[in-house]
Amino acid sequence: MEEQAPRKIMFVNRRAPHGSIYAYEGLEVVLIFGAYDQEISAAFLDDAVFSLKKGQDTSELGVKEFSATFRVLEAYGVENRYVEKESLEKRGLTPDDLIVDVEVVDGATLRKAMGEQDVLLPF
Amino acid sequence: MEEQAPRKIMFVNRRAPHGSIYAYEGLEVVLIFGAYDQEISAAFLDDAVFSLKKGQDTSELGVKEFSATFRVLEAYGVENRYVEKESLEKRGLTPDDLIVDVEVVDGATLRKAMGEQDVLLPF
Amino acid sequence: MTFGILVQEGPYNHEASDSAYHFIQAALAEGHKITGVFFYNDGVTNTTKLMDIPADDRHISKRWSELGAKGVPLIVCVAAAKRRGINSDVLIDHARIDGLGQLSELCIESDRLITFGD
Amino acid sequence: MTFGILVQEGPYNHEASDSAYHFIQAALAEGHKITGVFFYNDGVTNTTKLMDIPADDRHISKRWSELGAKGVPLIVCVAAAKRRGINSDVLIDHARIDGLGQLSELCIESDRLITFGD
Amino acid sequence: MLHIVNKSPFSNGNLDTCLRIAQADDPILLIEDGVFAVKKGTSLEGRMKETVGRHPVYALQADLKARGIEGVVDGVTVCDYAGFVRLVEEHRPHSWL
Amino acid sequence: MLHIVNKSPFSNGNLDTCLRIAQADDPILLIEDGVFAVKKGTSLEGRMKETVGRHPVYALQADLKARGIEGVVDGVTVCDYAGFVRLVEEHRPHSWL
Repeated sequence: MEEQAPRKIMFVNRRAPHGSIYAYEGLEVVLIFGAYDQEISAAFLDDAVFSLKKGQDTSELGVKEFSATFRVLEAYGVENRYVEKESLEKRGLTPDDLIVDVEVVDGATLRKAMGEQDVLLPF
Repeated sequence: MEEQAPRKIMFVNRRAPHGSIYAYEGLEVVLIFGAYDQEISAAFLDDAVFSLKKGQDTSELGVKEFSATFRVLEAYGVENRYVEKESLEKRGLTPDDLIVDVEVVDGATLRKAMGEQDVLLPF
Repeated sequence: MTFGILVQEGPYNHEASDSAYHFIQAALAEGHKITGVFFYNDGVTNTTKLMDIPADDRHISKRWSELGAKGVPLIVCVAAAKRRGINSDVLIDHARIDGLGQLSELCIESDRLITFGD
Repeated sequence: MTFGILVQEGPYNHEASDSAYHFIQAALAEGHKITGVFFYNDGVTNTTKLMDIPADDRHISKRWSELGAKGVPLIVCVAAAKRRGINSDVLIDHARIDGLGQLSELCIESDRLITFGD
Repeated sequence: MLHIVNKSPFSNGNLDTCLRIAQADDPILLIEDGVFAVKKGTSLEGRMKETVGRHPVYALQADLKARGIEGVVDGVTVCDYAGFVRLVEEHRPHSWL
Repeated sequence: MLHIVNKSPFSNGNLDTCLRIAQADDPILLIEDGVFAVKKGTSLEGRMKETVGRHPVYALQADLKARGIEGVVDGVTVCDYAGFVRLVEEHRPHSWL
């Protein structure tokens, strides 16, 4: 039986953290997928760039603070981590404000990476 | 015991019909409130103006078509029915496109009416 | 002062339920009275006792039930609840399922009515 | 061709669940195979059998169950379900509660994976 | 790839992001409240005409009819669910949610 | 009246509608994802500075902290839930959802 080539799967994160659960439950999916030996990427654009912001303190909201978990993306096999440039700039953020090392890309580069995927999952 | 003056309650409708349930479940509230002898108003702005559009046919979607129910707002004691002018114009609609007689008002007039309410309910 | 609360969204998926809870706690701490919390739209799903939540997270339906035990009326719209599979078998303690007329009563009786939603 | 389906929103409140259902019906009619429907986020609330729906409206969870009876795998994420009070006591027939790994399997096995949400 | 948008462009930025990221000739499918984008005579008509010049644009008939939208911007293709399925057969989809 | 906005102005039009309808001096309270509007240094900063000149603007501290937002546009008042309650005491609220 032929071994199937690994699939390219990209998580396209667009939602802000805390206001809704998508960022958190999306991250839970990424961590599970890491165990399946596929080629996983994660893109952050629009308000999802705030998910990566340093200095989040949810103690007063009484909800889990999960931004630190984004630090382990690389360890979980998420090799490509893209942040869209325009999303970052509009929100007055720079790569230094972010909790993980990411590749800042323009929209065309992101589109190209999206086009190479087998599956795109929006969160 | 002193009789309380009727309360002024306005339904501020902003969501499109069919894409989410707010327009429908909001209408269910209006119809119930009609029985309570309060001063009920309904405002339609942003995508909620589409709730009043003539010619909706949901047969292919397989969901209930409830726009006709808006026709009975007056009978249910909803005396003031406002549609915001800019919302209508942006969407290429005129009062003739609408299923009910409404008062087309500008934002300032709507704000004034909102300011006179005891309760504002968003749907 | 008396406050009525309308919750339009379910727990966990949106922050609305948390915001409503924190607002109520602060209002009670300031000496105000909550005339009632009315759960409508997806908000009815706040009131299922079947939630099974990890120990390190807040248990939203338990939190509501505790507020109900302290005397805050928790009212779940019957029509919205039927649509979403919430009935008396799964309802948390100290909440009741009732008609939309109860929301009208809240609007009439409360000095302020505030809505939390998506 | 084989299609995997991800449903992220609950029934009635958003159109996502209806769109997914109509897409699946059309795909089956065109001769395609559905590898599975994975319910995640608020999507898990599609699968409660406690819905009590007026006769003049579609019964969304019954509709899913019928699709399951025809052999379309219906998979409900256990973590998301626990958070929202969906467990095996209230689960519709022909659906199963399982882990997120099943979504990964769908992504790997299906020619196309399409998401319906808010 | 196929871009799917299900939100009203009058209240939500999903279509803006889609158009910012999509490359020329990528097909765009509007469903649910997304179909408001292709209504004739709105403030977005000029923008949608440009979009039709750059992308094949489809709108789902069931959603248009449900919302009482008859006239659509010239060049937009109205399709049914079977057409939706065929688009997904031909292209890997992304839903801009 | 008090205007409450809980959505990000970068992805959603609720703040736009609120600002279109609100009259001068109406207080505006930003909560949940609405607090992104008052972050310093965003593309909206100019607009929010104008807004602060026209309206008392409040932002909820718990939501700012949760999102790691430290610098807010000059003139914005950061308040806690007790402050939120006091605003609702003083004004009838409307939530722009």
